[in-house]
Amino acid sequence: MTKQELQQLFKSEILPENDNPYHFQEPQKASFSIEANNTMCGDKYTLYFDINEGQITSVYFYGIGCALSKASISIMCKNIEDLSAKNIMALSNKFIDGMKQNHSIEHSDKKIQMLHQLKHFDGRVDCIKLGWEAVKNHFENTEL
Amino acid sequence: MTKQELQQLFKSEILPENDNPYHFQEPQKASFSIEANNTMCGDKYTLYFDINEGQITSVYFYGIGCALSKASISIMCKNIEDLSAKNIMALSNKFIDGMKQNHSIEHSDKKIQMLHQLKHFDGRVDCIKLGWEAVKNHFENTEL
Amino acid sequence: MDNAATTQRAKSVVAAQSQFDLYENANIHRGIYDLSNQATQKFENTRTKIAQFLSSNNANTVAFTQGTTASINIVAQSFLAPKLKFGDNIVTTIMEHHANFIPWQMLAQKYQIELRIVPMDKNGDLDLIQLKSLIDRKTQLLAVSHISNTLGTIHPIDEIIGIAKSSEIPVLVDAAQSACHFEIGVDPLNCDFLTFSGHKMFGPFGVGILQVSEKYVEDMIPYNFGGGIIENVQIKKTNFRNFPHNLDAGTPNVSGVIGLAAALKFISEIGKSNMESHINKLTLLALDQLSQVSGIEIIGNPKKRIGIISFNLKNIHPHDVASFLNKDGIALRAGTHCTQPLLSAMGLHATARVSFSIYNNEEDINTLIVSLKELMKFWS
Amino acid sequence: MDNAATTQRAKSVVAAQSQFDLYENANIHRGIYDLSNQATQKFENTRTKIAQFLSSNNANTVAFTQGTTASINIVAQSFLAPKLKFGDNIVTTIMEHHANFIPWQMLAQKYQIELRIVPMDKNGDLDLIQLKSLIDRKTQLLAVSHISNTLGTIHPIDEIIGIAKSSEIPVLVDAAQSACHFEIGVDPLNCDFLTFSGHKMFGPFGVGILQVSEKYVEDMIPYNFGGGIIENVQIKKTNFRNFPHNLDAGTPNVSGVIGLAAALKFISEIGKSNMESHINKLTLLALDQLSQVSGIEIIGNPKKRIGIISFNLKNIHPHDVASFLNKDGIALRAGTHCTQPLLSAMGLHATARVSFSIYNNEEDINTLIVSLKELMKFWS
Ligand SMILES: Cc1ncc(COP(=O)(O)O)c(C=O)c1O
Ligand SMILES: Cc1ncc(COP(=O)(O)O)c(C=O)c1O
Repeated sequence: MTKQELQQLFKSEILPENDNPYHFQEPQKASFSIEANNTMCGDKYTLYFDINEGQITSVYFYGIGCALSKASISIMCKNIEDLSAKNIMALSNKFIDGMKQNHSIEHSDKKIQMLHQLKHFDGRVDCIKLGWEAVKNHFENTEL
Repeated sequence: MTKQELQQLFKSEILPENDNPYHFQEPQKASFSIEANNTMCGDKYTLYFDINEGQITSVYFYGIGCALSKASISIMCKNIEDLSAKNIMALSNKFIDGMKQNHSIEHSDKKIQMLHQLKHFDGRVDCIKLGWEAVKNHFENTEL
Repeated sequence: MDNAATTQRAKSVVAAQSQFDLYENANIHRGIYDLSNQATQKFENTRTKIAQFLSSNNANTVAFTQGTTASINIVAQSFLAPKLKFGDNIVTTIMEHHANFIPWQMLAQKYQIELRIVPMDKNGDLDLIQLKSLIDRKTQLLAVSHISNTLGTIHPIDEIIGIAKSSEIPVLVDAAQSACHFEIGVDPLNCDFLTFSGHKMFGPFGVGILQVSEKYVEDMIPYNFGGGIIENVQIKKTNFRNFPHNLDAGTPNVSGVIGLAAALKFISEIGKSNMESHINKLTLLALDQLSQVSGIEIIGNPKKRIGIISFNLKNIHPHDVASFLNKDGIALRAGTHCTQPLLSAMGLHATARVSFSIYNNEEDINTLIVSLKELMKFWS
Repeated sequence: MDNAATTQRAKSVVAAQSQFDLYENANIHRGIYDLSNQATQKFENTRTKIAQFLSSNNANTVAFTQGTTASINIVAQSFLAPKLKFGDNIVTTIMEHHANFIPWQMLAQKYQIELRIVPMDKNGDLDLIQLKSLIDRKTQLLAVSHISNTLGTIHPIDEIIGIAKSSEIPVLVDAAQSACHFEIGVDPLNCDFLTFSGHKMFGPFGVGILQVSEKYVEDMIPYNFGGGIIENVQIKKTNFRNFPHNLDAGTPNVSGVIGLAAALKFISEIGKSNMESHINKLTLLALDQLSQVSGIEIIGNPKKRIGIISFNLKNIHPHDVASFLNKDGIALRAGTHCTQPLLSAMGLHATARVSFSIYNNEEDINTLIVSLKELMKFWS
């Protein structure tokens, strides 16, 4: 990925998402929360899930981290808000698989697709996967 | 040291000493004994000192080891038998110094002088010094 | 002919390390820039390659250490020590290298538990009947080598592991002498801990492997504390990463690990079974020829052996044997071979030992025999 | 510009190692043949050279380890742990690398003793008044670094050691960041334990030093158990060699040690003070230039500093800074630098860090500044 391509992607996609993240606040109430931390670089987020009658009703997040992890979690929150636990796991698995170097996976969501392009941005795959890994680990081990 | 020189020295000096070591037996009585072990190669000797009115009266040794350590201890026993503790320490210090690669030290005793030649016999300096080091360490720390 | 101690580095190993050191050198795990990232990838790829070498597809069973000795000490401290209770016992054998003996002896002393030692017969074979009777439900570990570094005995490792496994005892296999020419790994052997050293398989000094079975990976606690193993540090409390990363405290020997990968490649290219049969051939020849030297005693006569032969010459101390053979350009080892318990059990103080690797040939054995015969003549 | 993490290997170091690996390779300490004997001599000569580098003529104060982290863990386990009693305390500082923090934290937890932490002021200088008041006669060790790997602070090490020594407290100095350009050693510094890593001074990975003052060498017990540290093994009991040989369990990283010797030679040839003044010049220039970048915050302003500068750019996470600068060919480090306690104390989560070595020049700094300015413009 050249510097120009990178700048282009940041300008048009990452920085806007980073500046106006989706549901970026600590909500007044939440049914449960998940930590997403990468202590190698100091990133620290909390994801807040609210549920009602076994259905997720909202996903918020708050914390500190780089533009990539923040943008990626923002996009994730938007995408999982209406899903069942099972589908969240399926989506996050698919997303994480898609971040492997030689995999190419199609997503209907354009923004998710955009994140995959950034896997060629060396050393940043962990930033992009941070929130997704946390969600995947959580739902693998817990029911809603 | 060439193989021929080495064979020569062994044939004329080391092997005879090794085959007929001086005072090589466990004496019936001894005032004290000193261990001389090199566990890297399995050498194990005990040196037996008898004293009378503050004078060393005899030195015996017994144990297992290579031809070099045995010959060297045999030569040592012969040389220290009439010495005071102080002179034993002086002699062993001088001997050990003489085994350093760039030192050249004169001994009146021909056999001791011969041992020094063998310091160029790679990797065997420890065998030659074994008994001397043990004696030196002992007399450095204990009075007669 | 001292390959049981350390093999020669393969040229490709040295080349891979120099290449890395000069052109790709960077610290791993903590950088974002390209060099660091490439180093991290190379490092983690090696983990995968080692796992494959051990017939496993789980790279997270593989930890990098400084060598066999370090690996075994880590098992002693990070796995076994926290489990030990009064009345427990550890089973090992009389034939072990000090590296697979003293750590257990020290644990036994410290925690006041029993160290049980499987004896051997006069041929140099382990007594499996005794082994069976020494293991009970208070046994916390069986630690055994695959091949004896002094006698060359190939232990019937499957049978041994089977005995322990039938009582669900965790088993550590010291594969320092077998990693080159046998199929090893916690999966193929069905053991729980497997250890070996790079420098005995054409790889670098200062790097070795500890593989842990999936069953016990979660029991492994950190050994050294420092950077690289941390989830989170607070003044009061630190959270650690999981095995194998919790053993990576401090800057790892990245270049050593890369050299190890090159060594594995070197071995695969030649083929383990090719190595084994070459060495087998030399071993048979050497046994035959050595037995014709007058005054020689070959130590042990195990049922199965490979590549390592200990012997003594009548009236000549092994140290002197080694020195004189050195003058003929032959490198063999004399001494206790870090197996004092074994030698004591055989009533010996030291032996001379030859050990073969792929670059030895029949010519070497002929030279050895000629030298030994000459020495016997000279000495008598 | 990430030299605080690891320096580039000197060519002469790689050459010395390759030479040894290809032509002189042999295991040490246990062989009589020429190659082994030469390897042993080289190994022990290096000990003497390291001692000289540390202004000591006692090679027996110098132990080889795998690096700073290993050295510090060894002090924790082989020196300190056996001495600790209820009510004791260990003093360290908030500015330490995890390697010089977590081992003490873990000891404190295990032995239920107190870990006392010297705070710093907002400039990044240690609070010596607090240091004085934290040390008492129950203090078993003061562990402190010479130079902070995050802020570049050069601690007033003489004064700090003086405070501890006036109460006869043993002092450990983590010299990982100062071994290149300062006179160090337990004698010149008057401390008791000194640690550093080869890879931060142009030497190899996987090798480091622990120097112990003569006063405490006899207190050092073995860390790993295995071959090479043995006087005598019996079934019931083992006798060990003395320090430093009692730390040499297993086959040491001979080639790494030889590489380290070459690195010391490389440093002496350039001269420590030449290195220091070169890096000083770059540091002053960099501080001046960096302060002119809009939106930059330089972290800390210690009284004396060298070669390491942490900073943050407004609204840009250090990780992103490092990534974008990488695209301009600049290697800098972003993250917590294994100093989470320090960052927490400053209310930070991460920083970007540049660190200089002798092969950096003014041109590098200019490039850095241009890139940072461009990045600030792009991001806003
Ligand atoms: C001050 C300081 N101490 C300790 C260490 C740890 O050194 P190593 O990773 O070589 O063990 C480092 C390097 O990261 C350091 O900068
Ligand atoms: C069977 C066996 N175990 C353990 C070791 C120790 O290996 P290292 O010195 O590489 O730690 C050796 C080598 O000397 C060995 O032959």
